[in-house]
Amino acid sequence: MEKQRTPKNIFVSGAIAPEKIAQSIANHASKTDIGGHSIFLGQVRADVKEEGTVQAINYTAYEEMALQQAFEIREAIFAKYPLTCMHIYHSLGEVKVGEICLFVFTSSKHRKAAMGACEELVERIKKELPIWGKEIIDNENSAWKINT
Amino acid sequence: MEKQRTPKNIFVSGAIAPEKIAQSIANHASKTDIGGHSIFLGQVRADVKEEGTVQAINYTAYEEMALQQAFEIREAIFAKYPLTCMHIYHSLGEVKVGEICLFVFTSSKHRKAAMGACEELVERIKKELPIWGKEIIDNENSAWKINT
Amino acid sequence: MKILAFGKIAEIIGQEELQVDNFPNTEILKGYLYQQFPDLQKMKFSIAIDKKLTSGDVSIPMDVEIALLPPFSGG
Amino acid sequence: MKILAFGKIAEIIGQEELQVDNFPNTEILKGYLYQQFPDLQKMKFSIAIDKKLTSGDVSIPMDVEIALLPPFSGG
Repeated sequence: MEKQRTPKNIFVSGAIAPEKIAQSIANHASKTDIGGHSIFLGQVRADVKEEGTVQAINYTAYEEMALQQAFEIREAIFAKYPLTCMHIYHSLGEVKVGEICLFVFTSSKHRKAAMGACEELVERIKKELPIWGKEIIDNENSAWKINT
Repeated sequence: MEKQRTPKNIFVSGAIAPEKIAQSIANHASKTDIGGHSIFLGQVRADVKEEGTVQAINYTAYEEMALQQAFEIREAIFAKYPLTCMHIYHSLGEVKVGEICLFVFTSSKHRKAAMGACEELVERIKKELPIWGKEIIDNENSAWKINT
Repeated sequence: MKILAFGKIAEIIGQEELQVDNFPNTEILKGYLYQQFPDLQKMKFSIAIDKKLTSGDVSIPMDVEIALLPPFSGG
Repeated sequence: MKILAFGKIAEIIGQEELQVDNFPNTEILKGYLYQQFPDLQKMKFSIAIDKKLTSGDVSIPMDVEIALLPPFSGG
């Protein structure tokens, strides 16, 4: 029987803690058909702009639309790759430089499916989810992040 | 000035704990020029063989040669991709099903370098490092692992 | 009709939600927005109707949620 | 000359280290090993000299470390 999947929350308030990532990895120890996990982490960079150096990024999203889009992406990736598990977490609110703002986690029996799916997920998340990052430089200066 | 790199130990006794992975991620928070981390984790599968189900893999290696090979692979990957950091850990000894036996971690300013380097590292580690896994089925049965 | 504004567009408009009269299609809606908020003319943005992206000029049904979306920059 | 054996080869040979007379090249070494341990004939393996993989028949210098390596299966 196919497992019926429903939209999941992907949003986390503030930075994603390394301990959360460890917990997520540990949760998969009971799934003994998994041979490989692929993880991508986005970390906030201290980019240097004309106005100064980025201190943090403040993320906002059109949440309902993002969750619906994320669900469609999940379904498409599950249909394309033989995955055991897939997890997506994205920060909302302020994430300081050096902290983690995106955590994508795929698992499969053989490594290639997990790696291919993870890479495609990251690209689609950045391109298709209605999320915006505002780079905070200081009290007076900020700039809307541009994805390349 | 180019940083002079020397061979590092990659071997860990037994399974790689999720907490070690979290610690390794946390250690990168101070490197604020990093924008993306790519991680691959190999997990021991409970494969079903003619003689029964795999319970664990016991890893052995030609350690000095493996460290020398790993060093050459590191240098080649650093030369090919604009990476900030690269870490490789492989288990020796017994790793039970569901536990982690390989941890590859690459970081870069932009995501594509980290992802490309991580994938290439995993392929080269499996193909070029003199490491052998013996699949333990029960007290009497075992089989030498074959990489595909 | 309710219009939601996000990111830089919310900053330009000065609020995250607008109540406006119904507009028959997205082209006419854009014309209204450009007139009211001239800074929007310098920006690229998409329009979503009931959380679905639109492209080109599409008609706007009654009782829908319109959203103005600057280029995405998650991750 | 010291020969290190790993993985399944160590099992076939029954030990992880062999002391043998010097052999001039890898082909003659293989002939000796096949004769002493016929089960090796059924196996694919590589020979490393001083931690470098060899391929084909190569000469064996004095005072080197020889290693017999079954197909790798790390990860």
